[in-house]
Amino acid sequence: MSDNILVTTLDEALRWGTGKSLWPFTFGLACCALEMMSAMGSDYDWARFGSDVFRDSPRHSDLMIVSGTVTKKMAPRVRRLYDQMAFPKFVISMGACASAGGPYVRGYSVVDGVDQVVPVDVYIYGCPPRPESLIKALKLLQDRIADGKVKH
Amino acid sequence: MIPVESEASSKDGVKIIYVAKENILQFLKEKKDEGFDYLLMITGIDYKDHLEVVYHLLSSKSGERLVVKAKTDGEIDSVTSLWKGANWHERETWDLLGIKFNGHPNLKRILLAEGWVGHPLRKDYPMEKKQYVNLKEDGYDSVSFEKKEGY
Amino acid sequence: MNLFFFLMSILYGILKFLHIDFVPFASHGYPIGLWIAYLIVAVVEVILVFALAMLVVVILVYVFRKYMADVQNRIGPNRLGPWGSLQLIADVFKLIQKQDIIPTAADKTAYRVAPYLVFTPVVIGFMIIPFGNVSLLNLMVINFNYTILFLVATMIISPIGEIIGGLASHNKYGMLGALRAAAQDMSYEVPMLISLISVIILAGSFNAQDIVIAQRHIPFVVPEFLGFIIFFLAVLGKQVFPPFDLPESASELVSGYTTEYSGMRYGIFYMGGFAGTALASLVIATIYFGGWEGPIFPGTIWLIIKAGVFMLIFLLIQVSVFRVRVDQFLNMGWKYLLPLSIVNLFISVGFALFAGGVF
Amino acid sequence: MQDKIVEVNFGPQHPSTHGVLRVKVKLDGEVIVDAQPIIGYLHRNAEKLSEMGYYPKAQIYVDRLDYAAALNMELGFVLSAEKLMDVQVPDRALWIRMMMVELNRIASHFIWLGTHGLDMGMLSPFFYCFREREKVFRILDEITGSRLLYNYFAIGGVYSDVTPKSLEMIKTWLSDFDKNLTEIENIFKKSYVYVARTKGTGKLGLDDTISYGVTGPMLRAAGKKWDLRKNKPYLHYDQINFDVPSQQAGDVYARMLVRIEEMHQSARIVAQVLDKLPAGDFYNKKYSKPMLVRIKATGESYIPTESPKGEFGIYLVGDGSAIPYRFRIRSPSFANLSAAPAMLIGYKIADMTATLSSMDPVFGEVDR
Repeated sequence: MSDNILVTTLDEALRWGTGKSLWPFTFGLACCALEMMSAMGSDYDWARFGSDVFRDSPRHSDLMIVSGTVTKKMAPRVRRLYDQMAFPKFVISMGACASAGGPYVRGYSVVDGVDQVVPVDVYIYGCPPRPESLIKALKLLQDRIADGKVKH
Repeated sequence: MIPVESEASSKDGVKIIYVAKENILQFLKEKKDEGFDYLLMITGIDYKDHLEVVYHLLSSKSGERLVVKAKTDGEIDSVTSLWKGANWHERETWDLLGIKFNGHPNLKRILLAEGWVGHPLRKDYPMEKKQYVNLKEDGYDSVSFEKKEGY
Repeated sequence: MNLFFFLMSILYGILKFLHIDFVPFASHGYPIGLWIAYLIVAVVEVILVFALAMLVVVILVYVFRKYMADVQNRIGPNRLGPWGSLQLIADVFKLIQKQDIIPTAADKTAYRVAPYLVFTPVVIGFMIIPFGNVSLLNLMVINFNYTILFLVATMIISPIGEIIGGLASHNKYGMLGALRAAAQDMSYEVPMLISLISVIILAGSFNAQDIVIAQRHIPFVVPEFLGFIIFFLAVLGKQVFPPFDLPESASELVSGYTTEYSGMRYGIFYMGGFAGTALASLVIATIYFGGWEGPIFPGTIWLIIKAGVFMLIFLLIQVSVFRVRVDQFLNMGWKYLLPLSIVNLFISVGFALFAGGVF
Repeated sequence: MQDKIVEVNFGPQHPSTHGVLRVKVKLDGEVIVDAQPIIGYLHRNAEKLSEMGYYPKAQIYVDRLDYAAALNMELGFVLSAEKLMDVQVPDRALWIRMMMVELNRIASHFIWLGTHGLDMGMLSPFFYCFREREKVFRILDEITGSRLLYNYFAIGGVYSDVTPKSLEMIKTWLSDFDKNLTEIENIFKKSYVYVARTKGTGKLGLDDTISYGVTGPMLRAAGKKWDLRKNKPYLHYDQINFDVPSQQAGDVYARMLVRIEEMHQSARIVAQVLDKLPAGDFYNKKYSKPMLVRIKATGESYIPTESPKGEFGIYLVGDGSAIPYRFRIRSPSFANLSAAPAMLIGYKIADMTATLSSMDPVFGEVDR
């Protein structure tokens, strides 16, 4: 995309900007949060894709990575944090727990899938997913935004 | 001396002492004075016809361990006056097993949301009945049995 | 952005009206046509300075990201453009289309104005820096006898923007951040001003250009080393820069006064921070390291080199220090920096009295 | 006067609460006058689910308790279950377990050190720690096939043997581990700001420590030389030389020193295990997985182990069936965190982040 930025329309340029600069929200829930931090770390370094600015306030961030189990008690808070983010905003559901409840799905206090609470753009499988998977998901999301397939 | 109802031994060789539930506070106080200064955990077991409260003690001088058990039908004296750490353990036991600790300063749910129905570690807790937590306007939780706004 | 240009033009008009002279064409009693010409030139100059400030910010953000990544054994942004240099463009493209959330509980006007209050003074500050001296033309937008005072006045405004932003957003973290900003501002402004006064005494002028010219033999950092240290620390504190980034400390107060800001308003805060760093480096280079004075190369290059070194030092500090606690920070300001700055003032007076001819 | 007190909620999402802790703080200016931790945002019903399946099945939930040190959690479970089910373990498996547990302890402490630096306002140590942690993870990945949650210890041994390649990896890693760690710890120890901020912060006296049931590095930092690996050796810790670090002050700085020294000692243990690793089976052939789910157990057992956060053990009660009747997790972070108000009240907000991170709570374990 970066080669023909000057000749594309404004709309595409804006989409390009949105996609290539996804500032993630520092939002760790459970085990997957550690793998999310590993993806930040020196070895995986997803700052390469423009996501190096981890923001602490939901208002500043574009990308919420639901990293871990969403419990019944936490679910309304996740929703509230999602509501606090400014459009355009995207959600990656990281790992089995966030996507479908994972090993805890039979329990009494776990939401079986964060998509009941917030709209999800990309799901990642794995328990926990390796950092490579998270980077793959980020790339996938970037490409989809650039193609205009994600509307928020 | 507080009478001991019966004694047993666990698989790892720790003595288990059964005490009547009325005497539990006195008995633990005695044991604390004897050197069992650590309260590692308080937990409960649901034996369907009765509940049991289990106290794990540790003496940090000798490294000796002791398990104290008391049979109860849902109520027992709180030991928060002996150990500050008992506070959360008792709250958790109340939360998950529904054992009421008399004299506890703040016996509220700790792990589950306020207003949750039932005590999930009881053997007769209905697992198929799903409960949902919602956030009220003032920031507190409310629990309902059907999905509401936000889900 | 329109509001910004509008404010700048008005400000410039006021300056003109008060007969604060405009350098290349200083004269009195000019006709109305010339006045309009001045205004046009002024607007062009403002735009140029604004572009310069933005350019510096862009470069600084890029260097900062890459430098930080390098220190942390990472690569840093490298996908967009050569070596990731287009990353900030993408960020800006994203920020301008982000939803601009204004909390219902916020004080709306103050909330809207606060980011500009942080960013505008920094750009105005850029106008006071003498960027060089090419034959007859001074590369300096505003030049009158009291430019240093004017600079100080502008530097005082940006913390006020932070305070207003924090309080107006009606958020507890924002409020705490604003309170911290206020305390920090008060306790570090005084030592900064006093060490600045020492420089003024040595140079014998309130004019930035005169101060630079006064350093043609020896830069002021030599006689004023203590003052330089104090000024450096105070600027660090005033620009909310690590280790003194208490008002927006991430691990304590989420984001402090910027917590509720989203989109470009937050972006302005973000860039204002970097522009402030650039301005601080330029000011330090100007008043302590001889500004554009230097052999062989043109003056502008010397200034860029000197300021660049300080920008790198600021970045180095950012990646290699722990954050100071509030009470320690204020203690340092009141118990050490303030007395030391007064001592430094006496030293400077001594220099000025007994060795005034040297400078 | 009432107006001066502001109530602030830190969390459940806050950059420095290490997960989903929520601390309800009452502030008088910058000073904390009341702090109540509120937990339960990651309550994943591990105990209930473990009581619903066979004994080996519970291991996936145990794994996810302290996800920063999953092998330590597994160790507590398999030891307790083996005692309850009378399962013998071959010698080699015990030594392998010991090595793996210490490796994982180092990884866990690296996470703590990195995030601690982050909470103190410096970004770089986080990256250095994660770089070093990745080196440990590559070894664990080679042996267990997984990065974070391993499911590696089995009742009756371990699931796979250590390969010669992995032993080589450990040796090369050990050769410069101490040097790398010293580099990182000097960032902390030699920083004037860090020392000034942490000395005397978040103090918890020995009496309070014991009364709250606090264990692990926090107890050792408060002046008691208490380590279950020494005081009540399990596995083969009695055949190995290592020191138990302890400090007197009981503040954040002391905890930092204790944890860092523990990492050095863990590396020492790993080096000794490499020398002493005996040949033989790594798994008790009598107990394959289909066998294990048939074992019926009675009685109760609780084997305490020294996890990176403190005393960890699982209290198992069997009722004569193949399913645990009561499965109670003694989690150190839960007890440690209950002491938080005593460490927070009277200090400043900035101290709160330092203190909370020095407790090293992991919420999978606190909320279970």
